[in-house]
Amino acid sequence: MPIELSEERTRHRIARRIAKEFHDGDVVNLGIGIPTLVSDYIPEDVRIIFQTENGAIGAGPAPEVPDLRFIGAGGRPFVIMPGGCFVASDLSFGLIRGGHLDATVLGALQVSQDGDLANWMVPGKMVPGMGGAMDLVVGARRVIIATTHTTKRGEPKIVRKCTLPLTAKGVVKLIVTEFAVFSIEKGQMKLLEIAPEVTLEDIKAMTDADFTVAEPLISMQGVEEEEEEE
Amino acid sequence: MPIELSEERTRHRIARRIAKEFHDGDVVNLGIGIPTLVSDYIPEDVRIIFQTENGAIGAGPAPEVPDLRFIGAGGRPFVIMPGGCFVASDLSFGLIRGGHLDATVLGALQVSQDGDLANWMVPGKMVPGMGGAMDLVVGARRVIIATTHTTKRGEPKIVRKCTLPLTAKGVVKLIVTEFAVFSIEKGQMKLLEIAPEVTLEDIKAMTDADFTVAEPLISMQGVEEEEEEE
Amino acid sequence: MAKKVIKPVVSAAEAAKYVRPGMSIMIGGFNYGGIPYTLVEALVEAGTGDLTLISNDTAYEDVGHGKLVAKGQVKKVIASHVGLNKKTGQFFMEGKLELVLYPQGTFVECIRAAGFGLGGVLTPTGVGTVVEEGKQVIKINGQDYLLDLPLRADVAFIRAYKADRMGNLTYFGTNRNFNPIMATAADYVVAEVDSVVPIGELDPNEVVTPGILIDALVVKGDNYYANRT
Amino acid sequence: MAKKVIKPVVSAAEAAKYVRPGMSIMIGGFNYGGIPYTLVEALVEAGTGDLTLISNDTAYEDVGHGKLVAKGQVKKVIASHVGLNKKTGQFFMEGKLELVLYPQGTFVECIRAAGFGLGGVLTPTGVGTVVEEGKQVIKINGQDYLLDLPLRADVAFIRAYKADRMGNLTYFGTNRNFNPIMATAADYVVAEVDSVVPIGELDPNEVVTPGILIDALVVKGDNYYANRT
Repeated sequence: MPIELSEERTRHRIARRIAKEFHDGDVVNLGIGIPTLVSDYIPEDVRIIFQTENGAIGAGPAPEVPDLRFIGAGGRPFVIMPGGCFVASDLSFGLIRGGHLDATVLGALQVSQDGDLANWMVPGKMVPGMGGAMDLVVGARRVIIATTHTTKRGEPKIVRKCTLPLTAKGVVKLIVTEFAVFSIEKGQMKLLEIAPEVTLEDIKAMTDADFTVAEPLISMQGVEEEEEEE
Repeated sequence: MPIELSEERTRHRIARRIAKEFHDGDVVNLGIGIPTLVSDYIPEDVRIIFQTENGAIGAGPAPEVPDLRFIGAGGRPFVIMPGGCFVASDLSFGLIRGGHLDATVLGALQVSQDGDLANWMVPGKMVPGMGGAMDLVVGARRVIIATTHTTKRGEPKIVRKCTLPLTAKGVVKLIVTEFAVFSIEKGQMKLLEIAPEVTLEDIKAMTDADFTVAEPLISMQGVEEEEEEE
Repeated sequence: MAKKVIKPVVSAAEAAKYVRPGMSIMIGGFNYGGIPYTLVEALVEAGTGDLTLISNDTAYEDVGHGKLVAKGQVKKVIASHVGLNKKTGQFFMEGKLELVLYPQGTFVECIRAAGFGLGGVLTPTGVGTVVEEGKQVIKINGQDYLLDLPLRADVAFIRAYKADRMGNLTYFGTNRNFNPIMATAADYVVAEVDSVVPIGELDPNEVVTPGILIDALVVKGDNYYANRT
Repeated sequence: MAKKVIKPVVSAAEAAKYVRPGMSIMIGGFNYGGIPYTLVEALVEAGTGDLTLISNDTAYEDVGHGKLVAKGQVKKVIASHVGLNKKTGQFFMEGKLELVLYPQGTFVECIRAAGFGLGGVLTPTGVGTVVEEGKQVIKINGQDYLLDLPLRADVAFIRAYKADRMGNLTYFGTNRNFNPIMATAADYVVAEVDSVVPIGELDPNEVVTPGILIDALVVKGDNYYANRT
């Protein structure tokens, strides 16, 4: 792969693109890492309710003075939004498992072409635990994966079949990388958008999976805003 | 059976005797009918917390002005005691099923010598539904039955084996009638107390069950208070 | 798909239109308490029929959703106790009404299972009784448990105390009962409340039902019981 | 058997004595939030060992109950995420610590099942993953669910906001998390609170945990994190 974007640009491009997926009123849980950045790119006229699995509904931005009594799942303080509320963990996961979340955005180690997700465990390494991830991907109506297209060593992360231990089977609906956007419907992956730096051939080369190509295949949304900024 | 007490005396005798079973701090659910009367006989130095399955913890006496926003399971208004609180039905039954109630007091159609209880359904008659009874008798640490010794037609209600559909198996720990008090431990029924109007032979005649007799067999507690009053 | 952030405050008559013939409807309440009387009255007036009613009880024949039964709008009742409404028993005996009875703790837990995305409920309640009939019995650590399945509805009519425009709810007294649980287990949830307060007025620590579960709000009317509960 | 009506307000050191070597202990909290820091500190000082710790996470090695792990007081951890405490991973890798990991939603539901008298939990979470290993899979309406068993403890140390002397509790912010559920599932429950108010001061509609579940109260000390949470 000749093309390589800076880590900063990669992260923000993915977050910006995912932010376009939401509709007014959506209840969304953002995982740690790139997903956290998504909240920075929500259009002003779209009101998203951010849920954190430790019990906040309506989590807002970081406060000026940190208060550890209001923290997100990553441990970072936030301000509760007007009309927000706090619930205990059983109800929090009831909302998650019961289909009351419109979407969850999470990172991935691997995603398979039929929507299997591996994002919690690398065999041989110390296992930190799955936390709320397994519940989130099983329960949220829409699972959106935010991930670099390949590993740092250039290995495909979008694969025919996951080799790493699964978080869940057949749950992923959308994959957004710095170079492409794929949907997965009924076990069938489709390339929807492609970044300006790459060709369809490039995508094929760095994706170890079968996918169809949308017609028309459009340029990845949001990248033009990026150019404007810089 | 030559002896027959007035309905009023029967009901109050049973309630008064059961009230002696409680200890300071006990959390108790009282069923409708005779069990409701039990609260009138709790000694002043014993603080009982009355729970109602529709979500009150710390239900008190009837208010001067009825308010339907505070009602017991029988639909009757009460005053919430200081330090009381309200919970939703899932937690209310969690408390019941989870062993957080010290006792429940319920009526019976039949009780068997090994603690089976039938108190919700007479075949052929319209079934009103079991309400919370099945959960209460399975969950409370101690199930106390308040019942007349026989039916109005003189048939035994304490039997070898219930012929009516069960509410639960092997749950009853104490039976209090107007004439006797029986305990049931490890499937073995024992006569503990006997009313002054009857002999052991009378009890045997109106009880269709095997039971051992406590030594000493004492006179039913509370009956003497009754005499004093009248 | 998402519910509205700012909940519409509608009339009871309007809310009753969400209920169409043949639907299943959960209605909160226990005996007199916590019934969404104004909503129920509107549904009685609308005359919508062929309903499956999921409610702890069927109230009294002339009170609350007891009237739905008495007027013949209900084809099936799923409840824990129906003894106070004579019409429920009568119609059942006459074969005009299907009736499914649950132990009350199982009933609420089955609703919660539906709302919380669980596959069912494993309860010791009812083991060795007729309630066991037709149910899977699962032995866990030597004890038997009944497997009861989740209970879901098309619409839920619930009763709360205060709401803000984002649909957050608090409850009052024994009116709470099944209402917070039913709010989790229906496709469309309407809450009847004493009052709708501005956003930010409810303490976020005191909210019991998060607004994300609610579709619409109705302010209680001057129905006899609505006024008293 | 009954718990006291008026709860004793004890020192953290005194409460720590209820925990004896070999016991299982639930500790509330999620990351920094809602840990009963004062109670945990007292348990660290008491040095009680051989514990089974049931907690969502093991905090950080120098924070809260993370110290119990770091000091070697814990023989077994049951949790959903332990990645932030390096000692947990290290001791596990060295074979010094037994570790059982649950998906977080399953974890809390298993605790609730114990406290609510249910036989287990039927969840779709973890189906088709390593979490399935050793667990019964039950098919309900064509979908697979894992059967997870109840989780109970000898003692629970929880963190609440206000208490009255009857043990009724309210919570504040994201400190709530697992605390109200753990209050239901242990033989002996101690709540660390910001303040103890007179009976009657808490609105009965705003109480989250009924006092009948609580054995003793501890007022938070001036621990660094206790002061900040």
